Amino acid sequence: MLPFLLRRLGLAVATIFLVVTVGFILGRLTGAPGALLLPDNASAADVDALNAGLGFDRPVIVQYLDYLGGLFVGDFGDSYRRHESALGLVLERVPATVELAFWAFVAGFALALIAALAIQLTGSRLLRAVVGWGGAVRQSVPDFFFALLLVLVFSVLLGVLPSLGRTSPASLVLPVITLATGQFVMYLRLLDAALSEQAEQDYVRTAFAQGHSRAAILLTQMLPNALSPVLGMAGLNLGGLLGGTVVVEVVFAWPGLGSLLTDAVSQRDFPIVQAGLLFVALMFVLVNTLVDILVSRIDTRTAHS
Amino acid sequence: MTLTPVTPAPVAASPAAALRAPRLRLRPSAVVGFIMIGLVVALSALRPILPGFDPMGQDLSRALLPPFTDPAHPLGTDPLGRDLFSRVALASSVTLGITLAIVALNALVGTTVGIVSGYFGGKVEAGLSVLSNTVLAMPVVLLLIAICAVVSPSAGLTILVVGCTWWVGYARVTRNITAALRRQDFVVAPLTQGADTFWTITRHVVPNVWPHTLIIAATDIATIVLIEASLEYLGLGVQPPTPSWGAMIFDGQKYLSTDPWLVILPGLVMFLAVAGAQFVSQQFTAEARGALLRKGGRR
Amino acid sequence: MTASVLTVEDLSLEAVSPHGPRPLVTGVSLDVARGRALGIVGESGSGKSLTMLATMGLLPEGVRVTSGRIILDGRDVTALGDRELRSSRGRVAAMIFQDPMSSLNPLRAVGAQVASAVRIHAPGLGRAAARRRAVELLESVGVRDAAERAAARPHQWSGGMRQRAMIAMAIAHDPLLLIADEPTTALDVTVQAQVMALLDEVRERTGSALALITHDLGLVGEHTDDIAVMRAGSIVERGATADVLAAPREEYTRMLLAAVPSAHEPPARAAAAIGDGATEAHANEVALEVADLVVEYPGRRGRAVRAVDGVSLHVRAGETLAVVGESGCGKSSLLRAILGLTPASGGSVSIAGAPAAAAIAGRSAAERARAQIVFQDPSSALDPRVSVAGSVAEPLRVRRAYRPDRVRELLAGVGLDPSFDDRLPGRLSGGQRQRVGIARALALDPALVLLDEPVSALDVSIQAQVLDLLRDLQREHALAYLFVSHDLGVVRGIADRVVVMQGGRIVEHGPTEDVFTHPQHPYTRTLLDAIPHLTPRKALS
Amino acid sequence: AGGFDEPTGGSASGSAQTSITAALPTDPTSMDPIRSGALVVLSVFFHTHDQLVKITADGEMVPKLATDWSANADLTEWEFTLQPDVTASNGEEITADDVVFSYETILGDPTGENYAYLSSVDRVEKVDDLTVRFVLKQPFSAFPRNTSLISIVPADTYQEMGADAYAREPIGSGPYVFDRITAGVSYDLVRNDDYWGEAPAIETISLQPVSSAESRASGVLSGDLDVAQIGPTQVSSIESAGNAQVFSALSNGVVFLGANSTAGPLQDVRVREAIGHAIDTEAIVDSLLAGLAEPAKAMLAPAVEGYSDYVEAIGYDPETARALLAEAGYDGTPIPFDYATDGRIPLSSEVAQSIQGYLEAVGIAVDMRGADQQSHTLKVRGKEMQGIYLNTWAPSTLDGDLPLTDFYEPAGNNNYALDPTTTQLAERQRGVEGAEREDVFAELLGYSNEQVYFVPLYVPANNFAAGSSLQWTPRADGLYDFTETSFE
Ligand SMILES: Nc1ncnc2c1ncn2[C@@H]1O[C@H](COP(=O)(O)OP(=O)(O)OP(=O)(O)O)[C@@H](O)[C@H]1O
Ligand SMILES: Nc1ncnc2c1ncn2[C@@H]1O[C@H](COP(=O)(O)OP(=O)(O)OP(=O)(O)O)[C@@H](O)[C@H]1O
Ligand SMILES: [Mg+2]
Ligand SMILES: [Mg+2]
Repeated sequence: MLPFLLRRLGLAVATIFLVVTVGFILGRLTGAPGALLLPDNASAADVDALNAGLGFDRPVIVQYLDYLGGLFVGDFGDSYRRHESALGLVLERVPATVELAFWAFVAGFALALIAALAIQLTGSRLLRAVVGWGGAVRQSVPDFFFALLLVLVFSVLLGVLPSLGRTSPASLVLPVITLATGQFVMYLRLLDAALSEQAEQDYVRTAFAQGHSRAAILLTQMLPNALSPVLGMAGLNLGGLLGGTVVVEVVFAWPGLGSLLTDAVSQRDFPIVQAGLLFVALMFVLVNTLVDILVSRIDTRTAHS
Repeated sequence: MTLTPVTPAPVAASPAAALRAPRLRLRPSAVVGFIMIGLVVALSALRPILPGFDPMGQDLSRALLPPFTDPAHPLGTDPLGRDLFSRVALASSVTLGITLAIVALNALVGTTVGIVSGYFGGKVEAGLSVLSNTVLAMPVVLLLIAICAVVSPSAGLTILVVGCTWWVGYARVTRNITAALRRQDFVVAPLTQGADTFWTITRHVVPNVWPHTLIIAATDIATIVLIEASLEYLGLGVQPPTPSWGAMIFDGQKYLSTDPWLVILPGLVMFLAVAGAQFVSQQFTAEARGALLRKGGRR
Repeated sequence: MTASVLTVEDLSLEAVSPHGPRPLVTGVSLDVARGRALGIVGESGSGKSLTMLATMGLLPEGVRVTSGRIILDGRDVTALGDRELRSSRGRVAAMIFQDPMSSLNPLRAVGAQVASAVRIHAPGLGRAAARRRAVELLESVGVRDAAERAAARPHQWSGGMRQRAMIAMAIAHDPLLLIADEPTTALDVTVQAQVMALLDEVRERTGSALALITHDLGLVGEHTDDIAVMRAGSIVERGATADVLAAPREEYTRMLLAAVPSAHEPPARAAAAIGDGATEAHANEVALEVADLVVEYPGRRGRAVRAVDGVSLHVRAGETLAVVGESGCGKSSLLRAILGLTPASGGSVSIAGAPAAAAIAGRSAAERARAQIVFQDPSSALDPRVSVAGSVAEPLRVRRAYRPDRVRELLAGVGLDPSFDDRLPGRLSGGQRQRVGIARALALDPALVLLDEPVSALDVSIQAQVLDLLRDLQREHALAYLFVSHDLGVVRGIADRVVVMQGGRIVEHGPTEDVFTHPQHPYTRTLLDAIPHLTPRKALS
Repeated sequence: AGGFDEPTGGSASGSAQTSITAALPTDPTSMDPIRSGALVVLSVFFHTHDQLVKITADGEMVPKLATDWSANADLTEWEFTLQPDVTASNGEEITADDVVFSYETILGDPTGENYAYLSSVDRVEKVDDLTVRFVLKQPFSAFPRNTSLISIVPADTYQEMGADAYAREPIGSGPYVFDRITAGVSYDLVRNDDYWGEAPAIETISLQPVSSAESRASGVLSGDLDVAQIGPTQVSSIESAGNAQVFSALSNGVVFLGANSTAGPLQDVRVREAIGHAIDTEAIVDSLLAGLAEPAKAMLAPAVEGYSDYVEAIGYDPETARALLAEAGYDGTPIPFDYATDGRIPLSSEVAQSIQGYLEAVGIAVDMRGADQQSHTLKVRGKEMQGIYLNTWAPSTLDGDLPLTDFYEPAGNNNYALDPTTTQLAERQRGVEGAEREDVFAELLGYSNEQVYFVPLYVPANNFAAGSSLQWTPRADGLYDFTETSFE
């Protein structure tokens, strides 16, 4: 176990190093932030002075080394705009992001699971068609648009749910629905395909020959076997959600990481960008490692010796 | 029967068999899918043939005409008084081209990475997983803003950038399938006959993997259309006044409450394409066979 | 009427295909009386498996009953509802499937699968108790260290062990009728004897009836009361086993009997091969030389499992070396290591005099083509998406030597007519798949062929045909065979020399006749004693 | 405000509502008024801090912390008399020292975000406890307006706490005090009952950043917001909704086309003039902007000090445009056209496309180059434009000085022409007052139109959706000041 963990750790460090490095390079390509920080009437000299004050006049390699040095001690510097610790600003957003990501993921996956199992159990082609069409419709409605429709119905017309903010558990409902239904289709199709393949396997016949019920075979045998390809995708999505979900955050004024990061990118607030990138990379590495471990536990065959 | 849980069972339509001419038997859902996609293709093909509809010609005095009110603009006009029918049609060809190119590139890169890491494992896999995670963690927005600071935006650039960054899903799924396939004797059999790895991968791994790639690709089309739209919003991709579905939907949202057809029309066409792709892709996957849990085997 | 457990009346099955229905089984009638054993023998692909699957209500997709009735324990299976079917499966009738490799859930621990078979009709049983019972069952079918091995997943078990697990599941509830579809195909004779004894013992204890599908007429002779001979979808001869074996009425049955290789007598033409001109020229060339080969698998907690433990052997051109030994003794591992598919962790392999790299990646294409393998598991050996002809054509394509007529020739050689060319492996019977595998291995005119149970799923007539083919090819091209089989009759018929393996080591080694007539090692003696006799010794009381 | 514990919302029944929830278009940055220079933050500071003067909703300059101000003859020294007995919410007295401290701190850091508003200031002096003197580097008639942007902090408290701590718990002397700051979510203020001035009617204010205009509109409709800025396309649907009202008022900004008159075909004034004549701003305003704007004649909005009625618009005249192009021998070389796809200018992508359409119609080829707002701004600030570009300028001081400096003086970001005439005129207006100053402005703006260094397009309206019972006058700059707001 220990060598395994060590190897994983090595990979994680490599990933994160690569992310922060590429992030740094890309950031520098987009230009210095000075002009965006000062009012329109600030002179070019003021802007240059500010950029110099932020260290942008040094050779890139020096800036990079300085930044790596800061990374080691967990110091990303202060946000250019908010004059606060960038890491602090990022961490401040984490609870909201995790909350949304977790529920959206659970709801989306659970919904897909229930639908896929129902399709297999009832053997109903009608149900599959209905769910399939519904999913296709949802897929072709952009999240942004779908969210606005939800708000229109549940906040404006019915007035039962808040349209924005993060003040009560009810605030979660609409953003979660938006995200969960968006992911539902992907999970459903992967699950349905994987389960259908399992249905044709010989071991299923063996199980039938023993007298097991369809439900039991489905739940205890086919499902675990069908999960591994789906889990890979799920881990990816969860990682993505944990990195923030810009559109939904914007529509529902949800104070998550996604909008913070996107704003920081466009405003060239590099300390936040870099702290955020580090966090997002960590999330991806963490989730994907967990998923890999899970998959290799379920399906020992996918593990390379 | 095989040991792989993820290999579609050999019975009935394998993709290759389904495509072989005389055996081709389309499922009803695939027929519907083909019709839907056909409509979209017809729409984009029709536009240049039908004269008199100009997707670019502005006339502010005829802005925001609702559909079916003016024979010169059968589907109405946009806020600049441009003909919506021809814009949707033009957008269809533009978007289809870009989307398909991106999805194809994604599928290619992702499936390649997935198969290579699933097949070889070890260091190769470790390296590729570092690469995947890096690509994943990198916000596409940052990437594009940075790239556009250096080169000027174009459709080709969008295709290249999105095509090279949105592939990790394919890689994940195909990696696991490949790793399982690798334990099957039929995958190693050609090696014993002198074939190289490339041979066995292309002939035995790829055909068993690509139906899964197809599922992801089909569901990804919608995502890519929307990503393309949000890039439009950053000033990337095809430049106005050339329309794309995504851009039309994004722009139309501002008029959602007063002139909803601005969103509904491109949305509808996009729905046709997205849903059509889903249904067609089902033709090639196990679920297409309707392989439901057998009722104890009796027919 | 004497209570019949199973009565099949005029059963017809057909396949639904794009080209319209294709009859598979026509007008089959069978009867298995309580406590009696019926042997079903016949040509590969004649519909034996399908008939029995229909009995369980488990026909595969694409096959349906067109007429007839199946009365199981007084009830018509074709009219039963889901729930009734379920309660009868595993209790009234239990089935041991032909293909043990895929019939187990690849992802679940074997023990857990057996335990769930135990619990299904004993819902009151606790988990722990079910697990204990599962271990007992596994032990009772001859799985050693069952308690420890129960946690492993099927791919960590050898083929024979998997088959034993299947049997353990089937006998969990002492069913009225046991349907065994080639239950011992993958088993060595000692285990086969154990398993058959076990089946007999279970039947004696519970009075259950047996429907035994097999190619081994010896088994039929020893363990069944009645026999049904099938060919091309119908039954050609039925009767008491003793009568039919002693005095077959049908031409086909006579042919079958004539084709049975015997392990008890030296083959008539064993020596004939030697002395042939072609062979002579190569007589001293060593086709395969294995020295001190060690194969290890990573085991639990980092401890390696030695599957092959210092094996040395050689095969000369034109010679057949048979490897026999109990299931799990490392035969398949040895073959895979020779090819480099599972790189050996020690020792050396040289093929046709040239040392070969441990891993296949280190061998040149020409080197690889020199040694070919017929995989033990015919289902995993064929790409489910590639047609029969495609599979056989592949090695030719690899070597850029593809000719359609060569493919046809190879397939005809193993008895597959052109109608098979376009079929996918899923639509083949077990024996048909195995033959495709053989044809593929021979495609490249290799110098050395590693045959891992190549005829285990073949009925004796086809088996004889295939063995003849192998012999002919050997004579023509001075082929060297490393032949793994648990069927000692086949071994005695084809092998020049025999090595006996046990626990990864070679325990005995010598010319075939010497080994068969003067076995040195006690294990070899046990093996030979376990061989079933074609002449019925004694029917079950 | 959420659905369960709805603290605010337009649904108040019976007695008049006393709390207001308003949406901010972007997340405010630091809550330290010394360091924070982004305009959106002023919507907070107008409530929590005092500035020397205040610009009212209709653009008038009125006393706030300063009761009175005057300049010396050459407009280089300004003296402000302060309100006596002003205390910050923590009791610290606000005197000339605090004013001097606030200004000096800003002036001490030329890279600070507020420095640019004070770049004309040489030094700040305390004359006595209630008098502060600003000594300028050169004459500046509109200087007091700039002080409306600078919030005064209690010097001792600020220094004691340090800037970072202060930003977390800011203390000012305004009519409201901070109740709770939840960055990115809400900035909650409660009425300061010890306020020295007139007590406002609203008791609590919650300012919440909501970046999507669509969400702001639906937030008002659903009652989650009481007031929010919306885009021109949402106005009619809010109006027809029944439970909300719309406030529209012309803004202080001008949307214009800038031109790099030093490169390519644009070097020729006739080509630039043709561009000016090619665009039907009237139609854009009426149709695209639903009438929620007004065609601009000059580079200043009517609400802004310095606007002159006498400047002649360039005017829509496609025939002349074609003629001019022919005369100039324009050969169809595409002219790069940079614009932000969204951001400061509502519907900017549509506006850009319609301009493109108009230009194309007279035979000018354009090469569209959209970018996100920030990238566009960087290009503007880097003076990287190669052709024409869409831009806007809205001075929060409601005085023409800031934009015209930027348009016509050498350091200006939008000044590609570097015409000495404009420089001279722009400098001259600072040294004069009243009608004389207006004349200088008129001359400058007229000259600019003649040379077509810029094509003024339109003055957009600020549109707000609000609950139907809100009684409020929106400010021209779109910022919030709820001190005179109430509910029916
Ligand atoms: N799912 C299927 N669809 C169509 N045809 C099938 C299917 N399964 C088997 N067959 C065909 O039905 C025939 C009978 O098959 P069956 O498996 O019963 O043979 P068998 O007698 O058991 O042969 P073997 O001894 O080789 O196992 C064969 O010709 C086979 O090709
Ligand atoms: N991939 C593997 N991982 C771990 N152990 C394995 C693996 N493959 C085989 N083994 C173990 O190695 C031993 C030898 O297996 P092998 O398949 O070579 O047996 P065999 O002689 O071919 O048996 P059979 O006649 O039943 O096919 C067995 O104990 C088996 O459990
Ligand atoms: Mg069979
Ligand atoms: Mg074996």
